[in-house]
Amino acid sequence: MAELALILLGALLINNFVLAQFLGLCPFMGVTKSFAPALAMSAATAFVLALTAIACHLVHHGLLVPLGLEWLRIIVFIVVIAGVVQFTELYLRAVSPLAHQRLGVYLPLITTNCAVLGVALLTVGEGRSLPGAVVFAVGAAAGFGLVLMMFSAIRERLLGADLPAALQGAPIALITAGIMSLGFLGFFGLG
Amino acid sequence: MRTLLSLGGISLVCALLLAGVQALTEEAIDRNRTAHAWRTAFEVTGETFDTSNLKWRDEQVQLPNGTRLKRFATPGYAGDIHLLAAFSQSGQLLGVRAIRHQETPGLGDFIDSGKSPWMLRFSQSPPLAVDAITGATITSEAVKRGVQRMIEAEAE
Amino acid sequence: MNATTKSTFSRAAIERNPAWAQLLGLCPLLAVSNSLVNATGLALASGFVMLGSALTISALRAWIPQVVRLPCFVLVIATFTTLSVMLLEAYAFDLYLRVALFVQIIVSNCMILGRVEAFASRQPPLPAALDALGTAAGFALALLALGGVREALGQGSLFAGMEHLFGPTAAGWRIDLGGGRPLLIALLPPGAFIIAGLLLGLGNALRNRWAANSNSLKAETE
Amino acid sequence: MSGTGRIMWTVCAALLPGFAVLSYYYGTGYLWNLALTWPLAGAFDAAGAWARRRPVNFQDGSVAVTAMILALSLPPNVPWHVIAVASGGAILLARQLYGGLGHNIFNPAMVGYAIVLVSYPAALGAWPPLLDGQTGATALTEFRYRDGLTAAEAFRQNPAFGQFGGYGWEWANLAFAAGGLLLWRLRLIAWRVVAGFLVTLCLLALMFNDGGSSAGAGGPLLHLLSGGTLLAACFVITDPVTHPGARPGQWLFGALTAAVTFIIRAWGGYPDGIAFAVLLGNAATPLIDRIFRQPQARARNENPT
Repeated sequence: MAELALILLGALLINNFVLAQFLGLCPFMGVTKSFAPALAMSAATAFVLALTAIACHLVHHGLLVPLGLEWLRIIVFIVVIAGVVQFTELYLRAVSPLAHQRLGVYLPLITTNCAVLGVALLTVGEGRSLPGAVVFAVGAAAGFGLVLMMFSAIRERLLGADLPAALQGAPIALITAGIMSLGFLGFFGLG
Repeated sequence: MRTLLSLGGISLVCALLLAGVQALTEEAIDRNRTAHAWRTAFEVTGETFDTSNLKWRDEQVQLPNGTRLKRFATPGYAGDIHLLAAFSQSGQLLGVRAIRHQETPGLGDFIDSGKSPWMLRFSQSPPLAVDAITGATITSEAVKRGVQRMIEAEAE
Repeated sequence: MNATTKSTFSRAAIERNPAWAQLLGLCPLLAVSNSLVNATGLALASGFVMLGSALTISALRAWIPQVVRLPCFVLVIATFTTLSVMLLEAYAFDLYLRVALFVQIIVSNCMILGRVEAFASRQPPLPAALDALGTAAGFALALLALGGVREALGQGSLFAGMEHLFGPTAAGWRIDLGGGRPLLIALLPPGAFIIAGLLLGLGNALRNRWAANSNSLKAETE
Repeated sequence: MSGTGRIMWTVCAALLPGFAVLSYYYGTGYLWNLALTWPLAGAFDAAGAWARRRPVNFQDGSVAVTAMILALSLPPNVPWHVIAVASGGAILLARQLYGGLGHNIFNPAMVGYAIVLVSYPAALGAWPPLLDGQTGATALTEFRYRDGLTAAEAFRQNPAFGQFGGYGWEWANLAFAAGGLLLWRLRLIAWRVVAGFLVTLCLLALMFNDGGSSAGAGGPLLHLLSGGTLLAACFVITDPVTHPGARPGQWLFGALTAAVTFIIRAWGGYPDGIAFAVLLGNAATPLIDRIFRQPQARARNENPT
């Protein structure tokens, strides 16, 4: 139990996916100009992340390892991710058209979100158990969502600031992300 | 039908390419991975040796030439510092290296033998006589105490 | 080199620079730019994947059906990514250990998928290769700029550890800048974000000034 | 003098008791820090304002507050290049790049301090010994690594701990608290932020206090009276631009900052986590404001209370 808690905290805070591991930066920079899309993206990514972590774990230990085909993992995982995204889209459309309308645009983007592939590769690389993999994915998703929402709220506030012209947009966003990342550095060595 | 055929064809091209390179590089990759897993051990004993029949038991392993490797964890400033030590057949300490640790970045770097010669001093003088690093007393003391405990355990 | 090939290359490398102008491939850019050797390694691996995928897809473009084109592209990119992982692990293992995760995620670098979809799948192999090389060069330029600044600030050196990539002769390439008070933060994640933001801002400022100058020049001549 | 100016110079005055106590124990070390941070911060601010083509404004006193907090956070007699980097990070990066006073997202002094804390860990850990025969480390560091002693044994054996939170530091923290009380009486700081911070820190220390065993994280008094606790509580997290405006948001902000501080102190790799905790609290502030429906206009308010 304590081990699982540590995995969760590790993925959420210490090795935060966006700010310490540099994964998922495209959506982090791309959809955080205002709050609503950031929230939608967080929700969609969290859902897909958890599903792909389980699916990739099962495929890797059930199929690739017995066949001695670990070197094919990149191709297989990217196919699994594309499949999960497709499945999520169909499922959402059938169950909740409203949610599909809100999240629909963001779903295809998740296929090229390296955080999703990163979680799958890291889970397998560190040889986690299935519960460990699930907890790790949940922590990563929560950390991703938390940071995305904090960041989009900051960017909304920055709109009113008297910024130097050359820094508007992406440059000040990157600098802000850097100072947030400096705060997360305080968790270094925890555990 | 045509869609399926071309998709199959492209998959086949990719699979052939991959299988070919995989066959070419497999041996080199295997060699690199083994060498990496034993890198610290090779470094601390100063020689490379055949690792295929070696098994760790109770955090110890005996090499063919009689040298014994020991792993030991000592509480540092932030979490455990994992050490690897080599003892000669007569129980003499040959050397110590840090395998992994989470000490403060910048401050705890000196226990990586690649970044500082500090760890090399343990093969020359008794551990408690090694000077602590200014500003990182805690980490240095932790390593010194860890090495001392390993030597004491070895003497018993 | 005639004018069109030159402009295909330079447009891909500079005007549409994937990292600076379009903010694509930021994850590997920030993660692997803490030293010039890591930056070079990733630039070469990305270039290999970019060029290989563009050539393959351009050569096969007549046989790739429109409906399944994206899965086909991803399949080809993933193949070349796996190839680069294998080659690095076999022949540059030290470097592989440091950049492993980010070589593997080249596959989800939207820069490559984007160029392949927009250019290589519609053009014959030669222009496709030029465009791929230009994109890769632009990405490499960004990686090396960031890698150079971070290594100089954080380590006080340039080209340190090149022997992990180019063999023992490269050990002598290291340049020591002296100073003796390296700013460790430049090597850590916050430094990557902050320095990238400052460089991007600097680029914007220079471009703004240049645009203003050429405008006033135009106004004067008119 | 403008409203902001009066407030900021009052804050500077309220910092003086703490400054005096620390100087009593450490000699001129803090004076040296201040003699460098103040002109450097002023010069950086003027340079930044000039580059942005905005008026240079020294009377508003906000640069002075940042310089004083920075001087008091750094160890006494710290090398000049550390001070230069810290002042540059604080004023140029956290203040001028964001558009100057009132627009900063993060507390400038803490940005500068955190940058040098991760960049020069050795210089930032080098505190001059307060008593003969003691090593130069703060009470929090000593306590964190007391090598198997229970809390009571550690306090008995090592006079550097003083009575509760570190010889000398107890009085310095109380002096900062006195300054904070003054600011509260003058209604210059949001007391809910301070209360949320201190109450949460105490509660966490109580919850995880295992009666002072050799592995415990230390009791409430140690956490309140050592390190930068009260300096941060009364003068840093109360920076009105970087904490939430609504009342429940202020409690939440204080509690969040205290929780991160305690986590880093008890289990982390840095002796005192306050600077990192403040940055994370600042980063969460716009989100907290959003949740509690605080109007966006607050950041542009001339009067920061």
